Amino acid sequence: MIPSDYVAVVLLILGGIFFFSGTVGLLRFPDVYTRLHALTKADNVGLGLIVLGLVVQAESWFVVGKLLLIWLLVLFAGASASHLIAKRALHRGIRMWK
Amino acid sequence: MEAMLADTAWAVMLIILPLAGGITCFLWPTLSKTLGLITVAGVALSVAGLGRQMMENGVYRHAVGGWGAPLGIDLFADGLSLLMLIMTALVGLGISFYSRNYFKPQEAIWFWPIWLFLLAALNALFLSADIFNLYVTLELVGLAAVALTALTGHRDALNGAMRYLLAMLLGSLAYLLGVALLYHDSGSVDIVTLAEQVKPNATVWAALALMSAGLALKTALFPLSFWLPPAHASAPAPVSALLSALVVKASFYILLRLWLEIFGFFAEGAATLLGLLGMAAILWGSLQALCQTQVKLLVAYSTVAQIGYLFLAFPLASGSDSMIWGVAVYLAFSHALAKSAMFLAAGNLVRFGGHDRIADLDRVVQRLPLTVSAFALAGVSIMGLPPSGGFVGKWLLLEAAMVQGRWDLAAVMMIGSLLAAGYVFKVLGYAFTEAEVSHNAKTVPASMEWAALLLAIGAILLGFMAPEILSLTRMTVSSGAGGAAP
Amino acid sequence: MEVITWLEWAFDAVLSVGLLWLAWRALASPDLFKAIVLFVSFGLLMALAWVRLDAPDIALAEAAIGAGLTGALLLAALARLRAIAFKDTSVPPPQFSKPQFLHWLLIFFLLWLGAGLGYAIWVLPPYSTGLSVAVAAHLDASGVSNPVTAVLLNFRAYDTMLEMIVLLMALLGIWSLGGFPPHTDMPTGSVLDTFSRLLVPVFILVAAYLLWIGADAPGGAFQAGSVLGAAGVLLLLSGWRPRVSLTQWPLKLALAAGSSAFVIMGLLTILYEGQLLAYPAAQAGMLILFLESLATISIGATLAALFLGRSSDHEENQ
Amino acid sequence: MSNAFLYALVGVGLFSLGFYALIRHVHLLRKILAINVMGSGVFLVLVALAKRTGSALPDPVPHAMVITGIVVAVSATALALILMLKLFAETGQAALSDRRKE
Amino acid sequence: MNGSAWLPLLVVASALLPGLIIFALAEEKVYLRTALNLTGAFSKLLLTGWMLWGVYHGYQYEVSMPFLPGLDLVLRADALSLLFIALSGILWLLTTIYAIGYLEGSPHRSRFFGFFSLCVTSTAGVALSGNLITFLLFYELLTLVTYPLVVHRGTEAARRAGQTYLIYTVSGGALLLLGTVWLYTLTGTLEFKPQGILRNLSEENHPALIAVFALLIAGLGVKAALVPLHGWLPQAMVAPAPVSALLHAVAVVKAGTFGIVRVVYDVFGVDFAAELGVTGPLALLAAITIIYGSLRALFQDDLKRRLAFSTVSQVSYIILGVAIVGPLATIGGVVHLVHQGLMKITLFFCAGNLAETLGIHKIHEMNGVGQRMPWTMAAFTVGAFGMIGAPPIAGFVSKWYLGLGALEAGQHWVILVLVGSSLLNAAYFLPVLHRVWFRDPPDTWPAERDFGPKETAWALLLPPVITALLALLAGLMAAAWFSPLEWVRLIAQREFYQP
Repeated sequence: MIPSDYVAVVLLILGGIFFFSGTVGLLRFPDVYTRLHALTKADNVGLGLIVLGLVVQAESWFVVGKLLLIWLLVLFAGASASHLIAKRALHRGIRMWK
Repeated sequence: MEAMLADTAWAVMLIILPLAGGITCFLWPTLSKTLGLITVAGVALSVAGLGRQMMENGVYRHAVGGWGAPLGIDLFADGLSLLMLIMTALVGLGISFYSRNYFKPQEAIWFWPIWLFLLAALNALFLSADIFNLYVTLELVGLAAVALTALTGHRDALNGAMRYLLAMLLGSLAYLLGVALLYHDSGSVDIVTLAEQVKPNATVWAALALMSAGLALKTALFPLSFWLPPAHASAPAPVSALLSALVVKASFYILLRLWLEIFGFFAEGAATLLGLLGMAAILWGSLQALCQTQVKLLVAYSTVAQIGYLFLAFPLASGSDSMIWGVAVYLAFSHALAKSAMFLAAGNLVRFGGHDRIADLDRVVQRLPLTVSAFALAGVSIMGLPPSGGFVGKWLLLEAAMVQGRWDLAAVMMIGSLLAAGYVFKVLGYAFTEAEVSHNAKTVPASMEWAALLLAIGAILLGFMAPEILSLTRMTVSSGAGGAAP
Repeated sequence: MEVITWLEWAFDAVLSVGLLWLAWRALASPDLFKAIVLFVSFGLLMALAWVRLDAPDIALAEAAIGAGLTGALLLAALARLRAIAFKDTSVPPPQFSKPQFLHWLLIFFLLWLGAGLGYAIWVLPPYSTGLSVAVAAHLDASGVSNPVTAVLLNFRAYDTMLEMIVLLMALLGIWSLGGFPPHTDMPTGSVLDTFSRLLVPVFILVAAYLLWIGADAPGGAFQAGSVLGAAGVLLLLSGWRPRVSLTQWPLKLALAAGSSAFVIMGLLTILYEGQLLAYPAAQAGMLILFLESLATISIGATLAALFLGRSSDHEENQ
Repeated sequence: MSNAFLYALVGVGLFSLGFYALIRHVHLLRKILAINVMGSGVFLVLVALAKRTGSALPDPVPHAMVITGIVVAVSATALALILMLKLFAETGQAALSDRRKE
Repeated sequence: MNGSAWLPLLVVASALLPGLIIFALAEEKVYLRTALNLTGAFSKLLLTGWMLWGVYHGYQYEVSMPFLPGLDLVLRADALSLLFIALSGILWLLTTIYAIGYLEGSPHRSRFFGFFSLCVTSTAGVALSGNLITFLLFYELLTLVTYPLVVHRGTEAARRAGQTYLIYTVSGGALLLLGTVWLYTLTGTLEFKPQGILRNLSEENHPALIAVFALLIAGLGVKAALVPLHGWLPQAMVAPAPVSALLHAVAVVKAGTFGIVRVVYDVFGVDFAAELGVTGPLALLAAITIIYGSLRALFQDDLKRRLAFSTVSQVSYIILGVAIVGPLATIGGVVHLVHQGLMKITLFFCAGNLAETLGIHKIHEMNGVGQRMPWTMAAFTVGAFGMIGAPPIAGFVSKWYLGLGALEAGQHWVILVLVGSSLLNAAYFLPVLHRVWFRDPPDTWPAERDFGPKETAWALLLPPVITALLALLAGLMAAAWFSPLEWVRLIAQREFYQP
């Protein structure tokens, strides 16, 4: 297990923790807006850490580019999707939690 | 010219031509009517070319993509498939000739491309020797049939089409699972290699059960025939003729091909089950047809009954040599001609009277003599009365049943033909009565009446060509290495 | 035979249970919208399962078509269902049609069926190479190095030709029925516009990349086509409609491009090579790429048109 | 190698589950979902058993079959959806009606 | 094999072609239709005469066409078939003339005459068939073609009568088909040969052969109106008079009996059938039919129904003659085929005349009709006496030979049946004759149509008189060389009892 593997394992575990917290947030939060908040924030960071973990193990720069592109797209998609869902929920008249 | 004619791959033309025709009809809808008929005529010519080619050098085999059997897909045509191709071409010609002025303009632009794709899929199915390729062709045939059934958009048509689609998809998935099991058991999807490698173990039995159930559902064998009457009765006339004559026979042909090559050797038990279901289909279908009040429903239930006859070949084949499959294909051919003539005649009656209630069909025989005689001649073939193809088929089946001492089959066949006489004459009986009130009827174009009559006459003439056709069916792989034509 | 660690076993077990549970919940949930959402997530889990079974091509196709497009179609259909009915269909009509007695008979039959099939699979030999040896032997002659693309586009190209026709047939079926009922176009916010305006070029780029890489690595016509289709769906969702002049002639040509390419290729190969779809060995790779690109355009256009549902010439003779 | 059999059995499970739902449910949309689940089940069986080649590379032919199957499934689903919608527009309920309006 | 082998085909075509052309004819082309009908009838008579002369001198006329693998459609003219063809030829000509007169001005005549000619075609086919499969083909065709004639009137009663007609005849056809296929699987050939084809079959399938015989006789018995299967005949009387005259007195009923004669003589061979012990029950069944038919005829008030039941009983004479193993009984039975045809068609023609000119359908309305229509009633009387078996008329000849045959074969109970049935015939014909000649006519007839000086149209009057004359001649000139009796003697000597 060369040093880069150790770094990768640490990063992946951290990413896993962020994902786990995002899921807990999803289950525990009272209304749709806060759940959206939890999901997008935690999962994006988690994904970032996992992508970094993989980048460390990637063989060629081309693969690194693809991984970063994936992260960028998920970020972009997550943001606009949560915005649309929130707008639609407001439009449907779902009241905020407090 | 002779040499060029001899070696062109007619079989491939049979598939490429309708596909090209369908795509062109899709791209230029305005000329779809004439183009459609020309394409179908072209298909008929290529079937003739293939027939002549096979007469000279026997069984036809073509490795698509040049890769050979286990890896690539093979096109294979022996006597049985040639007969089915001839059937498709003839009935297709009749129906195309009929539907030139049956459909309203906005329906016609969709009818022709879908019909040509269906024709291509049928030809591909009858030529294919690869069970996964059969799945794809079956799916294409099914989707095209559903799209055509729902073409008019009426309530019953949509209902019938939906039920038909779900039944068709269920059948295809069961068939595909069977293909998966067979492939993973013996490592190939080509029928010839399968025939050599398949040994009766648990997986093969499961595959046999699944494929037979799936194909029986698509052929509407008795307990699984719930979807056929509403779909065939509510579809437009040429489409219900297509469905009853050709589409139902496609899945039967696959079951027959599988039984002939792979499963036949060790599946006696399943064969008797299929025979039992066939017998039940004959009785149930005929009885249901007897008590229908609408012509198209009556004819649809008659299809259910006549399919029962085809399945009687399975228990008989396990006993004697493989001549029985030739008889089954011959019966399918004569039923296709007769049933398409009957549905087209029923279509004329519905267009003429505005309704298809049997009780009010009177005075038709004076206004539509050709249509009623078409219905009568087709009825003769369905009943199996002497001069017709139906009679010859039933005679040969009866003979085989008697030789093997299968009295139950003989009895059911007799009862079946009696009930068939019942429901055919139920319709014809009303055609002769005198009605006081005269209907404000729309005239039926002569070409539509002649299409129905020519198909019915074909069904009768088939009776007189039995020896040639049956010698054709004996031209299978087993009949000699190079398949020298007898 | 590498050692299967208990971690992989655990993952497989969780994934299998997850698949079955999700499928059961999707099929049994009273609310249609929830059923569709669960079905989409089931599709994504299926993509994961394909990855576990070393089938990256299928994972791509499943994610794009199986989960993505089918989910979009289902959601659009549900929306249109509710638009027509104006009443909330969440109140389900009688969910189970058959009487109770049949219910248990059905369950018994299904258990018996499942057990029988399970046993049939269980007795299969643990090792059987199937056609993989034959494919590997002829791979270099097929013009591409990705075995799945080789099978799809060369060894069994005839299947793919018929399948292109199936796709076109589905569209014909929909247009012959007069297309989906009109979908009320909600005013789209600026975020969706920017989102789609930014993403569509990326989609097209990814599709081109998938098409190109298909020869050697997982990718190919279907995956690229489905990504193009997804781009089309995204555009349609964000309110963009093709100009009328565009929907007449060019759309039909695009739709029929793939299948007519195969048919013409078939004709040419019959005339020159004597065998249907037998590419000359030297140009096999180039011909396959040509076929794949046309197929991609055709699949993308067809999938988008499936979603749009209205036929162009349907309007003008309405 | 044995996870091939695990996924194959999951495939059979999905097939039976879908079959049950197809027969039991009245609403057409659920029937269409059931058909898709059954399709996924069959594809799972096909691909799972393709992993038994002993080498790292699985057997590519079932993979090609499944890709074709997926595309066929999506076209069948699209056709089923349009039929359901037209039936709903015509009869007011997205279910197969047994009685035939004379 | 000299002589033109195409003659049998020409005979069948001579009836088929006019039929097909008439179908296409418009309704108002009366003269063209009549011309076609008559030329067809005359050409058929000419061809039959030619073949009669040819067969008499030993020529063979046969034409065959492949139909099934191993089975051909064969048309062969032998002595027996020519007898039946001659009978149907003459009577077709007369009935056509009668039908033209009878159907004056009624609708759908093209359709009627088309099916009429097709019916005669199938009768010719039945007569000329050389093996059982060809016989079956034309036998079933006969059912198909006579159905539209039975329902020609178009009324609800006609439709229901047609329905019962179909139920009987189609199920009869099915039984015949079953028997034929079974026979084919047993013997491998269905050819009609003078001494039958079953002689060389081994012992153990004799029970099967008895079952086959039962099936064949049941199938043919429907059209030959044997007792349990005769239900359709009285009901089919609802058809117009020419139909009930030609079809139910000559074509359909005779096809059945002709079939039984073929089966007993040319398939089983009469001695082999006797060995099997099937001729006894057949004779018994025929006897029962004779008695039952006559009894039922007693109580019928409608004239045509009484004649129908009389047909049921008279036709069984032929079967009785066939079933009694012996040359004389055979001659009696087969010659009765011709005699009964002549006499019965006379009676039906007269019944048609009464219905058409005076509107009389019931026997109690026939008081004193002799004065009003003397010629018709004279023909009726000749026919009636012939039926009873009074000496000069043909009926006596066949009963005489039947009696002789019974004595020769030692079946004395048959004499009782013959005497009893003759008495019963007298019982149901004489009161009618008494009412016709010795009662004074009512002042007005139910629906009288006057035809000026003649009692009725000549087209309606001529045929019954001619057939009555023929019946008289057949009886008086029985010994002459050209009489039907001589021809039947030739048949018996050449075909049935090889020396």
